[in-house]
Amino acid sequence: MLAQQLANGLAIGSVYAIFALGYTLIFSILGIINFAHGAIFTLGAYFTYTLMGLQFGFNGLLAQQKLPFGLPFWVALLVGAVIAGLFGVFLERIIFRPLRARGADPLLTLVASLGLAVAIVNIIQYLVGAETYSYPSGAALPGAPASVNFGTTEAPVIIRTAQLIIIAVAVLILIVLTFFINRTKTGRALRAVSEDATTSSLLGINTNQLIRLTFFLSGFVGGVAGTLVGLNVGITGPYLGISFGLKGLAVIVLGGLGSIPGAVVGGLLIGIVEALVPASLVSYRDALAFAILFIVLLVRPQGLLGRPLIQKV
Amino acid sequence: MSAQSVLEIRGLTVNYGAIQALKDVTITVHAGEVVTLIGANGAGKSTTLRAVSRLLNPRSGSIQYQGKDIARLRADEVVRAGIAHVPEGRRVLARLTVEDNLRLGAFVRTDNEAIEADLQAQFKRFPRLLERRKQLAGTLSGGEQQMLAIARALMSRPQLLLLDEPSLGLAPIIVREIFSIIRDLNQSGVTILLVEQNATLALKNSARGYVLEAGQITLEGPAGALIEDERVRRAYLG
Amino acid sequence: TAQDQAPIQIGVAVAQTSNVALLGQEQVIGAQIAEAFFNERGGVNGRPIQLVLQDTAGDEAGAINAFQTLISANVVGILGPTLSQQAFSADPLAEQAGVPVLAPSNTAKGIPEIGEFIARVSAPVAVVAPNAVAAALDINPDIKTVAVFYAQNDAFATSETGTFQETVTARGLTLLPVQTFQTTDTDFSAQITNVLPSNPELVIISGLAADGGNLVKQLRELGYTGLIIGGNGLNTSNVFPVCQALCDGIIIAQAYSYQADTEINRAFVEAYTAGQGKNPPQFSAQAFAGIQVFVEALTRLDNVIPLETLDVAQTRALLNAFILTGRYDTPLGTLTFTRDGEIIQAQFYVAQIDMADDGQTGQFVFIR
Amino acid sequence: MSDTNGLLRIGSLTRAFGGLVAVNNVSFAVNEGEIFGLIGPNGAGKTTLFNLVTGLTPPTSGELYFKGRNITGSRPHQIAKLGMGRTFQNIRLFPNLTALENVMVAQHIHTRSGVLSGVLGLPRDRREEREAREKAQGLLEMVNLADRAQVQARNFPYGDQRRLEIARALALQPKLLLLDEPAAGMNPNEKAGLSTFIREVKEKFSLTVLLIEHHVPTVMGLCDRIAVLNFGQLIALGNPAEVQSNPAVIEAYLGDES
Amino acid sequence: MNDFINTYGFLIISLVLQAILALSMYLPLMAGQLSLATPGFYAIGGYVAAILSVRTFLPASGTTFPEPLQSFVLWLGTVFPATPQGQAFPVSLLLVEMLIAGVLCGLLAIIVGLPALRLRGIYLALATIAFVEIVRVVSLNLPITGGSIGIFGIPQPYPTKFEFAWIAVPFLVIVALFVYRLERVRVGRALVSLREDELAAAAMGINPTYHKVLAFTLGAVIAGACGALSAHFINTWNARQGTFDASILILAYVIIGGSRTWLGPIVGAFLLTALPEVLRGAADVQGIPTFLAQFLKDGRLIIFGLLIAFSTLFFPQGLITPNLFKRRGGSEGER
Ligand SMILES: Nc1ncnc2c1ncn2[C@@H]1O[C@H](COP(=O)(O)OP(=O)(O)OP(=O)(O)O)[C@@H](O)[C@H]1O
Ligand SMILES: Nc1ncnc2c1ncn2[C@@H]1O[C@H](COP(=O)(O)OP(=O)(O)OP(=O)(O)O)[C@@H](O)[C@H]1O
Ligand SMILES: [Mg+2]
Ligand SMILES: [Mg+2]
Repeated sequence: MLAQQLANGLAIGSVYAIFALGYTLIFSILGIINFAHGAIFTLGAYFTYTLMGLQFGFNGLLAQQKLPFGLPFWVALLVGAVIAGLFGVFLERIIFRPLRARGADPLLTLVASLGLAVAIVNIIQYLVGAETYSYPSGAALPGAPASVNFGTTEAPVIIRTAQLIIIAVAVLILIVLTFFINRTKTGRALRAVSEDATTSSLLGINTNQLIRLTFFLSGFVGGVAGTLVGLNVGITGPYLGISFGLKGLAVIVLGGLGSIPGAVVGGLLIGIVEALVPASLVSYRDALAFAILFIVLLVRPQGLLGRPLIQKV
Repeated sequence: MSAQSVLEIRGLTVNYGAIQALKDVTITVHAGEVVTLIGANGAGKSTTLRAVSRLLNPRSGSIQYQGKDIARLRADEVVRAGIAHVPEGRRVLARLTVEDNLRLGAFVRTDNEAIEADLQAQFKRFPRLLERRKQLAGTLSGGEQQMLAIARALMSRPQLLLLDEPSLGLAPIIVREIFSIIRDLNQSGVTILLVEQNATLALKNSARGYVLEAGQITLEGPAGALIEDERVRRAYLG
Repeated sequence: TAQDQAPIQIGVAVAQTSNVALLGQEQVIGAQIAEAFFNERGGVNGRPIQLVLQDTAGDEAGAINAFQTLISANVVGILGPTLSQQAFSADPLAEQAGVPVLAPSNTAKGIPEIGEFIARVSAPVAVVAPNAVAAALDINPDIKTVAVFYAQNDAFATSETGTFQETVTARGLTLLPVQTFQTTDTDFSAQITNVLPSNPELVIISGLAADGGNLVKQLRELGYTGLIIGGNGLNTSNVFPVCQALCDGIIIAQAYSYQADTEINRAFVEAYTAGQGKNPPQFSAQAFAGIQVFVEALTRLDNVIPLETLDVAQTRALLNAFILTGRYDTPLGTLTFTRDGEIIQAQFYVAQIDMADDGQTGQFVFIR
Repeated sequence: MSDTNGLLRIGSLTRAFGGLVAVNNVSFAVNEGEIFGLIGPNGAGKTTLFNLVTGLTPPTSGELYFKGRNITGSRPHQIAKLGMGRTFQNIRLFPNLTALENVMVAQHIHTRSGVLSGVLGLPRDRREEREAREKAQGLLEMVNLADRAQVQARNFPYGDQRRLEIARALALQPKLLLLDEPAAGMNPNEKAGLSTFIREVKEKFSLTVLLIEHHVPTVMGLCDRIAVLNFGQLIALGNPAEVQSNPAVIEAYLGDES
Repeated sequence: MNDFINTYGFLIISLVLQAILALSMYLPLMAGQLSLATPGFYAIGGYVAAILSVRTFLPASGTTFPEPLQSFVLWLGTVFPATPQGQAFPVSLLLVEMLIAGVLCGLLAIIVGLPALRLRGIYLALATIAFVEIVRVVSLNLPITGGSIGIFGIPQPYPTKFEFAWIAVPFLVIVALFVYRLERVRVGRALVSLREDELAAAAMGINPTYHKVLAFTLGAVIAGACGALSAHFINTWNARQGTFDASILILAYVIIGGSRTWLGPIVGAFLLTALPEVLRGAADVQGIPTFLAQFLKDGRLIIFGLLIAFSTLFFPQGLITPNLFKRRGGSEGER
């Protein structure tokens, strides 16, 4: 039972983690909370759906429309994620860059991203309605069982296949991103930009280009995540990603702002805490998760893996 | 003196909102020279350097570097063209290590082996930085940060170095070290535009100098002559 | 003909945006089919009706704003809002202004009691839900233990689960510890693990389409094989894409059956299927029924006192009286109202979901 | 520690950052009315010592006495309230406030007006507000910034920001004024002016001054006594002449040619 | 005119109430504290009023509390008598509810604020959101708050919504005046100095903890009282009144309006609350092409979102900046 609950926690947490990865990327470079990330995440799921040549429902402008061709799931996922990444770049170009150029308060940027999120969600609804969609069952791994039992038949520890995929992809993204940011020259430049864009430009770093890259990566990761979560729980409507906004924020703050492993650790931890809430308290689950977050922050104000807030006077 | 000019600032005017910080400033720096810019607080020295490295947009005037107009380039393109700027207030990247800061100084270069060699050279120059190699730059003492800022600029192997008060906050021993570095660099062919409060020391180490007052150039000439100039003595040499 | 005169305006205030829009969109479709259908048949004694749509979004303020706008626009009555919680805040305004309101989907306790002008065409859960339990026991008389899940942050699911729990206890079945979730949740493995080891033979879910569908899917994937009853929130084809082939067999009590063999229902189903390519859901049927009640009550009123002779306030007041005293043959079956405005519906149904082999499309098969 | 009865007494103060001991077992006392210099190579621990004294950094071990009271572990605002004002090496003005507001903020502890009475603008509060404003204006005049009282602090050039910081510290009406490299960024002429200024305010407000400065002539000309730190340790303490001729100080700090 | 008030009366009072909430969030922000707790206190305030006026606290037939709680409950029942059918709820009692809600929220704010305000920036924001979430989940679970259905049938002090102006407008005026004055006096300056540089402020003798908790508490009192008023205003109260979404929306009021002066939050709240309704109204304007009218209706939140996003470009410091009032040096030359 405990093993199963831990496995559940891992499964829930991996969804939080994969959502948070792209979220935290932008925060760590630009110091802004990008609420539009949830919307891009949603878009990723819809892009993949569209690219697979599947048909839309009865509401919205695109009712009953579909592409004349259909890509296999994994190809559609990659192409969809690239489009999501480009969409991120587009948002950067029209909103975030001008805001940076005007020296806007980070909170204002946050609010702008909120506006974008509202607009995107409602554009999705305008185009394809609020209906639920899903990828054909078995799209990802044809023939694979719906779940895998890691325990015995008497003491089962079951994880659903869709969630195993999410865990695997989350870990893969984590490894690639960590390597990229910590070990490559571009990664070092990214960290420099996140510290101080003006000074970075004095070192010959084209800050705009790097920020564009960040938005692309974040959008790409978000698009992958959206599709995989869509695979797991269906595309439950235009609010698919937005509904992760609060948990996602909790995850990146708990893990430590700007820390990429922190997003994964934070996600898994919140997932496990939620899973371990005793049955009798299940109706207080969200409150407990946030209470724990509150307490962790009081003990470790910078989050679990966050760098301490140094202040040299 | 007939050497070709590396930097030609002509008629530079800069405004901060309603405040005019520079008015019609014209400065020439020839290849291989050290040129010093002196002036009181708020005279516009830092503003001049910031305009050259394109941290701000001048209202009017031209800035030519090696014969090419750089007034439309981005800041990072200016660095690629061979200009390094040690800004006022150090501006080290606080949450990166000392080593990362230095490596980023060489961001525009691709000759990896030479970069390693230069890194070692900086550590040799500033042993304190070697000791602090893995420390986050933001926790360095003020003077240590200043050393880092200078070393970082050198990592790009600039042809023109803009130094904004490099001796600020440094112990006397290190100040002397900095000026010996300036001489070394200059001998190895780097051109330097220097802003410095320690005017005597700066002028002693330069070929020529400019005096900036309230955003305008009021005096210019060979460094020796400026040191002797009564007005300069009274106003800036104390 | 119907087109010559100024149309009679009926307000429709449902959620066209926000995450309640999924339900609201179905209601709009139902109401619009009714508009076309009755105008085709001559409207109100020759005078056409016209729907005035106002979006309530998902919150109370949105519902109040929509209601205010409609009240000022001089509509004769309002169909709406989508959520019971919105009704509690917006309906009193209509009550005060003397505008008759028909609730198309407010099933919580206490809605008709808000006032004289408030009535509903949506049968309260207490009436509908027990039928599903009875149907499940018909299918499997050996059911002993029952697990109940409900969306705690949804007013509708909360009242529905109460009814389900009472029914289960009343029938002498063992109720496992009740599991709660939020409509925004997507992962239910923790709750499932809490009850699955006790081997329930029946699972009852009160939630909305997306969360409910996911709960069904995850129950099945984690190895549950018994019967599943879905509450009214799952009573929409929108659950099909969520649980796909695993939706198969979900038992859902219905206030409406598209198979009901009445003239009006056949006409409604035909119109709906022509436009939407699928069978109509309950939410659309209820919205249709709401408009139908307005139209027929107006017609009766017009027969007694010609509408041209009445001002808006009089029309509204009289319309309310006529609504409550009428008898309506709607797609939902025959409806009448109590003096409070509570619906008396003659017939209820139970359906089971039958998914096609591709796992993408499905239908509700009526078993009672 | 027992023999001196200084205004500020520092007893075996130590502060470590991880493995690095930035201030190592330092003890000395600053007497009332003196101008006390603190010098040493970059990274010797001078600023850290300031932060320890003003409560911004808690010590690893050791004790602090101010006006005879043990202030070890007191919070910065409590220490400020006891009469200690400071400036910062990396200027820390309130960048979006005007020069005048910057100075007025520092009068907080000398004014009374509470939330309600202040908001209501009772006569007493109005008077207090007016007096605070006048006093702030006076301080700005002293540092020659009165004409730019309404300019936001971030728009001042470096040197002026330093002067504004001093004015702000003076508004606390401190007994002890700590200045961290006040002359940095000034030309020799301005430095000389600053020395004069420090002496004047010291007399005028009967201050004790503790000062970090790298500009040797300024320090030597201004200070009554000087302590020298190197690698966190106190290596010399005495009057300027003594310190200047101390071989250890020459070796570590001054260099041979001075 | 009457028509206008009938249609927009509710909206106008909503603007006023939202502006009050915006100011409640602005207060801690003045001291540099990004607290999003306002909806939590707002929700609590609303429950206080709902519970007292609907008398949900009165034990349902038969249930008794142990003494002395029982006497207290009975006493409370006499203070808040049942409102007879068709009669208005006494305004004096409404004011008492607002007072109780304010005091209660203030006390709670001190308890929550003392530990939470040690956090900074986004970390504090999240801790306060945690508070909002906890309030939400707890109120979903308690019987006295009515679970997810909440409390409905809250008695009305006025026959029409617009008449709530008698309380809401003076309330806003008082709060606005308070904040306006606060910005100009000693305590307000201390708050602002904390926003500018907490360490430097502490070194100038300003007690950071005290002032942060003070600003947070003042905000909570205002939000609580506003909640009490709102509960009557919207007839019903439930757990969806105080949510993360509300936190973000109120933050948007403050930031879009301008977070450096008292007028900004008010203007922001007015604009953002009115905008969706204005768009709703625009769709009904005679003579605009039907496709546009249709889009204004269906796509009004698209327009709303885009307007929020793009307005930030034109007003990077918010709509209202202190510079609108006084002339200060700008920095246009900086890139
Ligand atoms: N960001 C800014 N906004 C407005 N005014 C500014 C800004 N930066 C500088 N100024 C003004 O421009 C003028 C020139 O400033 P600058 O920093 O170039 O002087 P400086 O000669 O470098 O002085 P210092 O020796 O103190 O560094 C000053 O009057 C200053 O007030
Ligand atoms: N927060 C910190 N974390 C780690 N090391 C620190 C921290 N603060 C200071 N140090 C280290 O402590 C030493 C002393 O620093 P401090 O700032 O006190 O030097 P200083 O004497 O003021 O030097 P300068 O004259 O250059 O300002 C330095 O080597 C610095 O790197
Ligand atoms: Mg300068
Ligand atoms: Mg120092």
